[in-house]
Amino acid sequence: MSILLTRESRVLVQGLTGREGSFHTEQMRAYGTNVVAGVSPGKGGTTHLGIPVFDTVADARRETGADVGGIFVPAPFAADAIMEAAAAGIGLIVCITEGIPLYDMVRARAFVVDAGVKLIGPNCPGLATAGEAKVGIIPNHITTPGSVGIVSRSGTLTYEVIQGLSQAGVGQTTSVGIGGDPILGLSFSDVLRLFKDDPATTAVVVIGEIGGSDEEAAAEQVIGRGFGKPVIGFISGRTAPPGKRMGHAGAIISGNTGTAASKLLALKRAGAQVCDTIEEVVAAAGAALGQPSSAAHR
Amino acid sequence: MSILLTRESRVLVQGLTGREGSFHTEQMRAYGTNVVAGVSPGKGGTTHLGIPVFDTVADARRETGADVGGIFVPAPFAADAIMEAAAAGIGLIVCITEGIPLYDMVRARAFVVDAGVKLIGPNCPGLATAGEAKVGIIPNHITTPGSVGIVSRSGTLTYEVIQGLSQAGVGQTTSVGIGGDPILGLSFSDVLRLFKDDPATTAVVVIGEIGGSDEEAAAEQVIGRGFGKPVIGFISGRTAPPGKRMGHAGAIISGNTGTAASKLLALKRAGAQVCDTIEEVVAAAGAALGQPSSAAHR
Amino acid sequence: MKFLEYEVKERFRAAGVPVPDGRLARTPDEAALAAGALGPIAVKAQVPVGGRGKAGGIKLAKTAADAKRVAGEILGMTIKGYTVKEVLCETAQEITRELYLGLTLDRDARKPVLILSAQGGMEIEDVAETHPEAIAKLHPDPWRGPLAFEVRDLIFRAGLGPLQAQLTPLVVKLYALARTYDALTIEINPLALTRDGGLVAADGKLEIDENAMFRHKDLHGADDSEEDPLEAEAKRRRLTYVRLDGSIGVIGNGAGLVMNTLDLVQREGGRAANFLDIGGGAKAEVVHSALELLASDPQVKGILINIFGGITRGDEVAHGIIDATRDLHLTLPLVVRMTGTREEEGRRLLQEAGITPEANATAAARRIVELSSGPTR
Amino acid sequence: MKFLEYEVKERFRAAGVPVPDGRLARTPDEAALAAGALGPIAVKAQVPVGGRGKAGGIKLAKTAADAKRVAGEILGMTIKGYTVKEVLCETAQEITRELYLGLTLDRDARKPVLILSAQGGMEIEDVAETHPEAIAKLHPDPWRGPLAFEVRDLIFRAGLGPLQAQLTPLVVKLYALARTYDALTIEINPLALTRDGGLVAADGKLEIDENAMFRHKDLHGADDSEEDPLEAEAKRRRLTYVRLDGSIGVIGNGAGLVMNTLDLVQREGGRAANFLDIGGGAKAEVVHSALELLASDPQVKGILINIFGGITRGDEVAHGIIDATRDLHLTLPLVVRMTGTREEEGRRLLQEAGITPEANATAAARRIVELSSGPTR
Repeated sequence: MSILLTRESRVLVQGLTGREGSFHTEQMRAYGTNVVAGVSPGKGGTTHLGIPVFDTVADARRETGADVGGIFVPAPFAADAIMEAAAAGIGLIVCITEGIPLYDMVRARAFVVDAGVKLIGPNCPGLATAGEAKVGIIPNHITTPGSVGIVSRSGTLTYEVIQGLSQAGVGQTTSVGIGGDPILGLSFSDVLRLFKDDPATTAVVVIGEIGGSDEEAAAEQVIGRGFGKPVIGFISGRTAPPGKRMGHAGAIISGNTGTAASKLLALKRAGAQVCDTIEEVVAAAGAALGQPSSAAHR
Repeated sequence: MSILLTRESRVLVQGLTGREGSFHTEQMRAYGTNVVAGVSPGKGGTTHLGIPVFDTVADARRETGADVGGIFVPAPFAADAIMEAAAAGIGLIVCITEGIPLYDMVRARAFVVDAGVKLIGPNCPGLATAGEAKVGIIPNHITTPGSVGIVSRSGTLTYEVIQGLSQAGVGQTTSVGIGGDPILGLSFSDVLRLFKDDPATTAVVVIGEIGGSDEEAAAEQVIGRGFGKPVIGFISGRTAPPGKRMGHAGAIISGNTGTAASKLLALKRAGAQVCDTIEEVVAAAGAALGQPSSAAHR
Repeated sequence: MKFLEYEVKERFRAAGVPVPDGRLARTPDEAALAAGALGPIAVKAQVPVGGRGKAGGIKLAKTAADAKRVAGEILGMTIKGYTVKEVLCETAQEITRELYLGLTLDRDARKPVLILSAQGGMEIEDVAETHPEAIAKLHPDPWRGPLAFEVRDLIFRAGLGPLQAQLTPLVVKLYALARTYDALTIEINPLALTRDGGLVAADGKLEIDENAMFRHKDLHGADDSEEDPLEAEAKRRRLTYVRLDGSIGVIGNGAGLVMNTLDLVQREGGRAANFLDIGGGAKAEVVHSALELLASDPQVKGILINIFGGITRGDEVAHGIIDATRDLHLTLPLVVRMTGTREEEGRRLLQEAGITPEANATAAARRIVELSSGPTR
Repeated sequence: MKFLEYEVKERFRAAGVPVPDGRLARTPDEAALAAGALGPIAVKAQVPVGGRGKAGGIKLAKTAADAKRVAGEILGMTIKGYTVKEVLCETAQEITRELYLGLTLDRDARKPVLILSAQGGMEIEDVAETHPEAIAKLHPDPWRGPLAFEVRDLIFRAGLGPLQAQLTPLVVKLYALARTYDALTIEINPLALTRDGGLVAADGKLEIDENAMFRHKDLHGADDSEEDPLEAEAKRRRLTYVRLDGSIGVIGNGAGLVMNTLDLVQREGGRAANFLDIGGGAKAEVVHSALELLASDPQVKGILINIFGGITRGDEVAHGIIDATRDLHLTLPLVVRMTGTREEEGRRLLQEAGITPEANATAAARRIVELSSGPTR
């Protein structure tokens, strides 16, 4: 009925007792997410927001059967938190933390790959399966259940699309913000493969940005090879000058790689419908589902 | 017809152009071993003893199809040589080198395990499949083809047993010196499992020594669980005092572990015939093959 | 964080990477003294940008008098906006061959990559286009680092087999340096083969991951504040700011959203003066500070604020905008688009202050382009 | 290679492992000065063996006069054969709890193991027997080392959760020290929890892998030459020698073979005076040196040489034996068993020199026991 996350998912929060962890855990629960445990080393045995707190992820998993983890710990400790979750067998790890050092993340990623578990992020808004559950910081009130999947590198632009779709009456299955860092867990390709196999998702919106070549890889290796569902693509940063880092460590055009033109071309060649604005994206998604395109404008 | 090594094995020698490498490669060839390549970084493209020399193991393997490697490089470079062979996909690595630092070897061992290849040694005499091929330094003239397998931690004591058997008319399939260091590749258990599955081997001699608990592990996990062939066991160091390191870094009795008594008891319990002297070992092996036991004495 | 050549070489030397003998000089007389001590020297401008040689920032001096003269020429010159305040005086090398050795992030492989090239002395990107066969790469395992046999293989693949014995430890040391300093980029270019057969780092580059600065509190990088005072000021204010060449100041939250806002401005016929991301959860003070920065830019003819509140709260943003317009006596055209968390409160506050928020980003972009129309170039 | 407590603590301090303030004293007056500077101190004999406390090698001193007196008592005393030449004078600690933290090789796991115990101050082997539940172990991945979350888990398993924030970096530092020094064993025992809540290494042990000494050429360990001059002399001669308590000197090639020779001697009713392995490929000089060493031992009443030549050549060994018997005017009973590479040449040389080799090891052992019969104790 969606990908990665459902209302049955048993969610654990690393860094639950911190300011960000507390705030967003309350938001997640308000959304309907089944938060079963928190981890804060040294606070094992206590409860926070009525949630049992454990010293280690292994303890938390053993006691509560948690299978999805959200990470809200500060950057210097976040790579360790990711590896702890992976070592404990948490199947889906969502790391919201921004500013993790490159070498920490390179090692954590290799660790996660070795452990055979899934990582979303870091430096991402997380994911939401509309009307069921969310892990991360996507605003609660903007989602609407439906049949469009979203995968995006940008946080706020993801919100734009979700809100635009919802306001146009176009609901979503799962919205996944994969994050803007150069070293990431799941890639566009990984998430698109999941959408491809999800019967509830009937169209997918891909929100890319300049930098790297993940959008091109996804276009060539997934969308262009019999994806079987309409894909609507959008790339931000068309007017960004080369060599200037646009906020995200990942958003930089180096030489001839990472340009919006190359990404848009790859998406087009793969059969995706590429759009110039978020409004067009919304309209195209509505049209793909057979709704009158005017419904996509407010 | 044997384990690990046959006359078809294509052997590569790392450190071929060194003094030890040259000498023992000539011995190996004299024994009949198919030495197809040498590796000496910087000497690629030359030949030595008529054998083509390569800069890297990967080159050598690609060009010659080498599948077994013998390592005769000095201790400071030996762990790297082991890893190079493992990374290049050499299926059986035999490391003769003595004196490899502990941490180097701990890492190299983990690397070899990850690569899924076999390592014999280090600090070992290597192995010989009687009448077919040898990799290492077991003296050429003492082996005789036959049906007894030998696995031993000691080098010279292995020679004693091989010579004793040969002189008593008892031939061998493969003799394997697994080495005396605390961090090793193949263990007694590993080699015994191979002998168990080798139809040509009808009895096995196990030459252990004080230190560690590999002999106990092999007795309990392999010999005692339906090994199906006679096993003759011998342990050296019965009179060694606790706490004194007997040459090998491995040969030390610490507290209650690693004593000859514990090893002999474990072998006995597992159904092995334990012997007090090499002469008894020879006699027992002869008897196990149905030869008159007097033949085991000269 | 970037470093000047002499700072990089100090670190190379400490790590056992061979560098030429050298002394830093801040005056022509100091350069003359260096030449007296070292013999023939190269006098090299210390600026945190490439292309010094072409710009006349590197000159040879055989004698102390020569050194004084050329140092006098180089000190004080401006190279790509940087004034030369120091020169590095180095023993002149008899170079027979120039190689390249460096480490950078390979985004597609999601790992750092060691790059060795038999063609050094130029930008590695150019070598990659003109002589791809001269470049060999190694992606070390993130936990194991480059193993000796992998490094030898790299060297043989680069066609540098005869230098293997010297190069192997150098590559291992460079990687260790990269790890020690959390280097995004570390380069020895050129890595010079000298007449006596030795290898020496003739020039070096080091850039440290800003995210890892908590591990390197003792480090102070080169003063790479561009001559552009706005970028320097933005850095002091800890704002994520990039200077562009248009006339419309843009503020937003989130890199993707801000980039998209730039695109929308251009689509509507305008050009942005900057990229400015206030990040997630920004307080009123940050919005205030961002507006103050843009208001100080004479190039800016109008300001567009685009906020989609997730962690960021609409009321906080509104307070920042209202306070700033008042405090700064802001008269420039200002267009605000605001949605998301505490949208209602924020919109109400703005309307009470006489600012009518636009309904969506496209409309906002169109409006600011209309309001600030006027040629910037 | 082993180190004295004060040498270990110098390395702990350099690595950021907290240790008490301390000064080394070689005279009672120096100890008095230390007490003057530090206040109440513990005066600790510096010898490379355990059990100092029981032997009276550690005493408290409140005043300078006390310190002078107890240092006078400790300096010059003999502990397990070692004469005390130095004392470490350390600020006396108010210890509320003693823990154990160490690293050693776990042979069965084929990896080093970190051991943390809530019960410190005694030998960890004893704790393992009496309070196994107080011990927690961690086998770090050889490439990754101990990761922070694994270390926290270790601490929680040892029941030391409340100390987690302090202990985690300490464990990581200890492992880094072990790697830096190629430590076979490294220990903080006791790791003391002081009244003010801090952790301090009250005593420390470090033993370095001899095989890794090529990486540590700058290190000089404790002078652990036992009072037994033979073991010291063997070390100087680079012979693998272990002193035993019998009367028959044994020389052989290969650890297993030599151990087996000791066993055979005992089986035949004798007792070996030593273990001496000349290793593989020994030249005549090594054999000569080994014989010289044993001949200098008054306890030795006869010598048995057992050689199975693989790399080792019979003729080389024979030359060594013949030269040594001549040079040393050796009159002790000597039995040689020799087989393997160049067996014929070796046997011929020996026979020409009047030495008849035995046919096999058992016969050789029997023969030397017969020849050297006579009580040694």
